[in-house]
Amino acid sequence: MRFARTMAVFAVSLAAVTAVQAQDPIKYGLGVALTGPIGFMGTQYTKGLQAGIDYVNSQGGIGGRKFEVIVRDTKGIPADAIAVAKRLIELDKASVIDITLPGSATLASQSVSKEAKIPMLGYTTVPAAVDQGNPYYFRPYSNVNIISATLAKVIAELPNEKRVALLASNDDYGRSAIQVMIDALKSYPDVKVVFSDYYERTQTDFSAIFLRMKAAKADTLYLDIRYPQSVTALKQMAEVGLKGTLVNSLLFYNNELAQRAGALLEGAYITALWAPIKDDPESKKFIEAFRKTNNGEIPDDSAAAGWCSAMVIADAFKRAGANADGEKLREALAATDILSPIGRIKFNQKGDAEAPVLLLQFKNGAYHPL
Amino acid sequence: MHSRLAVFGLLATVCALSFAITNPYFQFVLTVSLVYAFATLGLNVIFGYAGQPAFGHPAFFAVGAYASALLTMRAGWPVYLAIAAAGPITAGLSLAVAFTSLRLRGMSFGMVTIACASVMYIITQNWVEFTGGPMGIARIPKLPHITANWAFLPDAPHQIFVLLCLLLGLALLLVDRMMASPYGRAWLAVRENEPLAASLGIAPVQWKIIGFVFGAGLSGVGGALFAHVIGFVDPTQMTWNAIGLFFIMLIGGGAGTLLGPIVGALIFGMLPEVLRVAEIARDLLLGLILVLTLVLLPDGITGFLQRRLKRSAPPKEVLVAEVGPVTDGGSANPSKSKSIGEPLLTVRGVSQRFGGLLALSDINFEVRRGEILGLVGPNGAGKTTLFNILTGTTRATAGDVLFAGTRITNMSAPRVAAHGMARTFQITSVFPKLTVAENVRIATHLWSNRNPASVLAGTHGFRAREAEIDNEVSEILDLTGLASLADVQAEHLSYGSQRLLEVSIALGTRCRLLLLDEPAAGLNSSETAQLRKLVLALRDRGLTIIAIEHDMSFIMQSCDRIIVLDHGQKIADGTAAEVSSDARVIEAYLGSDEFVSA
Amino acid sequence: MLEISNLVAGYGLKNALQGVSLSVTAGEIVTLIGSNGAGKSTTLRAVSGLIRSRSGSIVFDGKNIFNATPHQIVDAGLVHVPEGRRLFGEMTVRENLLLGGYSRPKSEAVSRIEEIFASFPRLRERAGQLAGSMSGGEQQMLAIGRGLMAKPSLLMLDEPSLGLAPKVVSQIGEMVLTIRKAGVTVLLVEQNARMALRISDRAYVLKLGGVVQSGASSSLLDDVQIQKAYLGL
Amino acid sequence: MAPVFEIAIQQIVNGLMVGTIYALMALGLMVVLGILNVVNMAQGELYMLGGYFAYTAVSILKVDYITSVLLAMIAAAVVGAFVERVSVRPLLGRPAAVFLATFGMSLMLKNIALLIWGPDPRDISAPFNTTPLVIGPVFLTQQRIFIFVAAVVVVLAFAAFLRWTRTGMALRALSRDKDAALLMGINANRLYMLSFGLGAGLAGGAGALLGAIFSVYPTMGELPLMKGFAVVVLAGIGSIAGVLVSALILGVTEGLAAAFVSTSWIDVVAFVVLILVLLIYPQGISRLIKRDA
Repeated sequence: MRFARTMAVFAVSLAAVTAVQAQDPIKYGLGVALTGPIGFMGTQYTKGLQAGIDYVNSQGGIGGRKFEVIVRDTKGIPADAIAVAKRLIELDKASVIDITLPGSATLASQSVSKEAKIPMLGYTTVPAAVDQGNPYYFRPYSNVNIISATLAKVIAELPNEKRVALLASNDDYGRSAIQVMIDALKSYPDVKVVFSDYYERTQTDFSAIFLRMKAAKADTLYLDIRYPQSVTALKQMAEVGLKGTLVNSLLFYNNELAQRAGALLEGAYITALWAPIKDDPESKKFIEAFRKTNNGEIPDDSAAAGWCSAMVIADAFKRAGANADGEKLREALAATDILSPIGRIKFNQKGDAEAPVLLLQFKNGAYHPL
Repeated sequence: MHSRLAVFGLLATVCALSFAITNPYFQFVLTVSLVYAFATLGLNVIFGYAGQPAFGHPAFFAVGAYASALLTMRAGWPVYLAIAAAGPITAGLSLAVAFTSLRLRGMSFGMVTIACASVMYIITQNWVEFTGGPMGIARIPKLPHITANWAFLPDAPHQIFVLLCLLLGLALLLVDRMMASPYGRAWLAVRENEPLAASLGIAPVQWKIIGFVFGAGLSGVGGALFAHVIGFVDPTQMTWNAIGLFFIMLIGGGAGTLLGPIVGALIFGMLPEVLRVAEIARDLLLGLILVLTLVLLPDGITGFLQRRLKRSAPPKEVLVAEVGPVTDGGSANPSKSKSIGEPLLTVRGVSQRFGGLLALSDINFEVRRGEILGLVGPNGAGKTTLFNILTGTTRATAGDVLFAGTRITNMSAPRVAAHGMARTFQITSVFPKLTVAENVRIATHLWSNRNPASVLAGTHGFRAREAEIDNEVSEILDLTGLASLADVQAEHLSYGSQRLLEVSIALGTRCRLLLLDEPAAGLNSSETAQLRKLVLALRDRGLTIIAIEHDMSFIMQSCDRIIVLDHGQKIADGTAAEVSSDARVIEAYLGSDEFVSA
Repeated sequence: MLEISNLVAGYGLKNALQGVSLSVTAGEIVTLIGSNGAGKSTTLRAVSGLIRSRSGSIVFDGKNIFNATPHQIVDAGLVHVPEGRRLFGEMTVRENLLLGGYSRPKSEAVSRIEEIFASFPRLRERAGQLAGSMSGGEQQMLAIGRGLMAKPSLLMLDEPSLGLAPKVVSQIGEMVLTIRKAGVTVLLVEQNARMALRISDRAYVLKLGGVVQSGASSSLLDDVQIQKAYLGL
Repeated sequence: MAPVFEIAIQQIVNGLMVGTIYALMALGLMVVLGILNVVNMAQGELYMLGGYFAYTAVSILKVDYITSVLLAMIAAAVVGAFVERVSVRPLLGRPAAVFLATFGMSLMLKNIALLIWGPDPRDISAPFNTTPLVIGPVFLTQQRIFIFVAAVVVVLAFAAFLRWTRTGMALRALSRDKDAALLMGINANRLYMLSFGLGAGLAGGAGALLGAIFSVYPTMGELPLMKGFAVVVLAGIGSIAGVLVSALILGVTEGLAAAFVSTSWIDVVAFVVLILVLLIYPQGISRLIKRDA
């Protein structure tokens, strides 16, 4: 089952490589972590992007030209991502590249896009991604600053004693999430950060961390733990008797998590880039298109990011013309102003859309928007 | 010499090739492969030449990358200065790793180097303030142009390419020079045969550390170049994904050769990019290619090509030394030595206990300068154990050994060798993969010029000493009759010639006392006669010799004096005639008469 | 029973054996004598498959066992008790014996241990003791007993008297005769030539990897040639 | 009781449990190292496959959890024997080459797992009550107790196998003195394969046990492999008790480090302990490790 699906992705990418240039499509070069520890996120993003490109092509493409996605696996290794970016630009002749996941890969490959003057996307919420002095990089998603500011405000308004414990993954994303969170909380004098630490992606035992949080008398818990590690963590939290208001970023929005650890999640505040409970027309369009190409599967936030990337690029080409060069495309991208499932996308000076995040609360076994 | 030409030919070709390649992606892949070559070159020193399974060693590539990135970005150093500094910095860090890990040997050593690589990975991952943590370091300055207007190298990629080729050529010259010096010879010696190396004064651990650190320095420079070529460094460069690739490159190319690491880096460095056609099944193919290479090309691509090019390579026939000029040299006079002098070696009350077994019990004797002493006794009498104690291979349980006035009791083997004692081994012990001449050249280690500055600069003094070594090697080979086999690999020699080679190796140390452990065992009668002549000739040149031997005719005809050991005790000490008529000796050899048939 | 002809074998590129030919008939005790490095042990190691031979032939009980694997040779009923005994010192006497019967079904091996204990009562006393903690003579007894566990039709003993006191050496000699009485043919390699020649029927003298002399042991016993081979007198 | 002590006690208990899993990994590595004198770099992937096999057995074959662990051990053992046949036997006598060949196998197995099961983490659903038992300051769940007991049972069973069965004796004999073992009529190739299979079975069992608490994904074996190495080098070859003790020491040290230093540094603890021990007792460790390449 799974194998068939993977082979399908494999076949699609192979087909992409060998595709005849009959219709001379516009090439969208995607370098993404399909294998390695975060391969599953990269796979979701790729599916979302492909669904978006398929949708655009089904609407007739741009000026008669269709889009083609060239997918290359980076294993999530930055050095690999640099080689992929070079290859996508110089060999595959992509008009736009997208180096997605992890953030360090997006960071590393920006010099390639800058040198070749080829516009670039790349799904990451790490703040530094837009600070690389690369005018060709655009981020049509939200970022950690916005997420943290949202959560900091939630924390400040809680009736708790506001003794906050922070925990995030020991990688590019988690490191910046905690840093930014601490900064954001500084503007609320009655909030005290009593504990902060990082866990390993490979970590299996959280009980020491929770014991220390308990010893620090934390009552507000910011836990950035991804599913399914999050299920383990929530169970262990209950095991050691740690109680407190859960305040979380993107990672606790997950239907399977809700099913398996519902009771433990009760009352939690959660931010999400996007969630399928959104019922705006753009989201509906996205869900429908995605389910059509993916056997009825419900998309997640990574898939939504992929879809948005496709929409932003299609829109830019629509305005700049199908034959636009890198510079023209960059100008068109800078002038982007579209509606998407994650909201209005309009880039600032740094090329950051600073899209808003969704704030949800888990109550009575379901996610509710706030 | 041949391979050196091939290497520089290859580099020149690669350099020229860069002009044929215009696509920046291919240029990039080729450039990165060239940079990898520095690391494979460094890995080759410790893994290929010194033969140590330093599995974690490639992590030093990333260390060099971090060092140079931090120096340029935090301290504002110029790029080229930072690259130059990355070498010594990496070498310094590797020294700490070498000290902790090289106390172990073999696979355990390999595992500890992996542990050290993991520690470095975790430190770079977590020491965010210093290393940037998992985010890595972005926007590292690229290699700057040397000059804006090189008429023949107009664009930047070519300039950098030519520059890298030049630097790699320089690194190759460096390695080549080391390999043609006592350093390289010591590494090969440690790889080929540690106990023999130790008996020639080459302290194995010390030389492994030197190789480890030197290799790490080279890898560090490679890593620094890498940082400035791709402009980014992060901790994933220290994980197994990266480390494994370096081993594939080195082994696939051919470890232990000058050409192999370069060929491997160029071919296998590009392989992952070529395999992109397999997309997410890439590791499947990479693993498969790795296993197939190991099974089908045991000495890598270069080894395979060499065998294809000259089919003659391993001689089928076992080569035998011709009877050399020994007959003419010296007075092959079987009579007693004329000039037996003062005691050179004094053994006092030496005992050796292995568990409950008393292998040697209170052995006392003296050996005088210019004497040939025979040491005989049945199997298990303790003869070789005594040799091991004299040469520092085994520690005695009790007793004292004085050599030329110095107390050498329980000194390490290399230090005993430095005092002028050399030995051969009961089980033939040579450096099997090296030629006869190389075998003997290694043995000159103790009196070679090992000053690193002289070696690197190739000073007059160094070259003069190397010439002296060459002379001495050919002299020794003339003496032992191996001159015609000087360029044959030792493992291809006949057994008898290998025995002679062992003696030649011992002579290379310029020793005063030579211990021969069953030199005639397995030799036919003409070889034995030749050996006897050689031993007598050596005695006449002033060498003192102790020989363990079972071949009684050899002992009776060569030795001035004979000591008989049995069950760890000295049971006789005297001339051949005295010993052979001793009743205890005959009993020890033929067995007791007590047995009554049932 | 065992027919070796023109056997060439050695280590690395050296040929320690340069065409050894010898034969052993069922019920005999045959001994190989010769100086160190003559190729006695190498012959046994080549026969038992521990080293690969280059050329020649080895036929045992009508089967070609040239370069067969050691376990095939043991299965065929040819067992080699190596020089230096090579016991598993950290295992008990019983465990050593059990391993000796590895080629036999377990139940058979267990009952065979009782037979060995019956012939070597000393081993029964030491059954639970670690092999490495026994005296040299007892160790040799165990090594032979371990070899007999596989119910060999031909037992090859390499230097059983090595490092043993004279009194024990004579016990070993008696043991070899007892083994023969039990119907096991013996090929004996010995440095203690007198003992070996006294108990054996025939002998081969090896030198430099080849047989230089052979004949009835009694005729070789007082031969000057033998003295020469050993002492070079 | 002061909270510091409560955390310490809880972490010591947790460390003991983690230690038993390390012991399983280390025993598998040790048996291969002791008998073939090679390092099996694919051991981590056999651990990973154990997890996937248990997952597949539970979710597709619908067997119960304990059966799935046994099935996973058997299946992993079969894969281990295959790894031996393909990437070890042709290279015997070249330990460094075997090391790299098994590394190649590890790349392939990871990739194959990815192609079959996909990149998403999988969960093995195990039938355990999630309410923890509270004994003084210590919290324990049924599942953790089960893992601890199961791992200890497997270690003891393995020790008993080596100690009491004839095949176990043959394995020990082969690691002590290869020639003498061959003369007993022991088929070395078969035992080499068996030792790889056994090592793989142990790793597979560990993967199936832990996979039920934590998720199963293609790269999950990398860290346990490293921990296994550390334990093997610490313990030296030949002593199961030594491995168990070293593994427990390592587990507890890591647990305490997690409580009092930082969780992001705990993986360094294993290696720092290893290096410190080597610095202080280089002779002791070298003496324990009998055979070298």
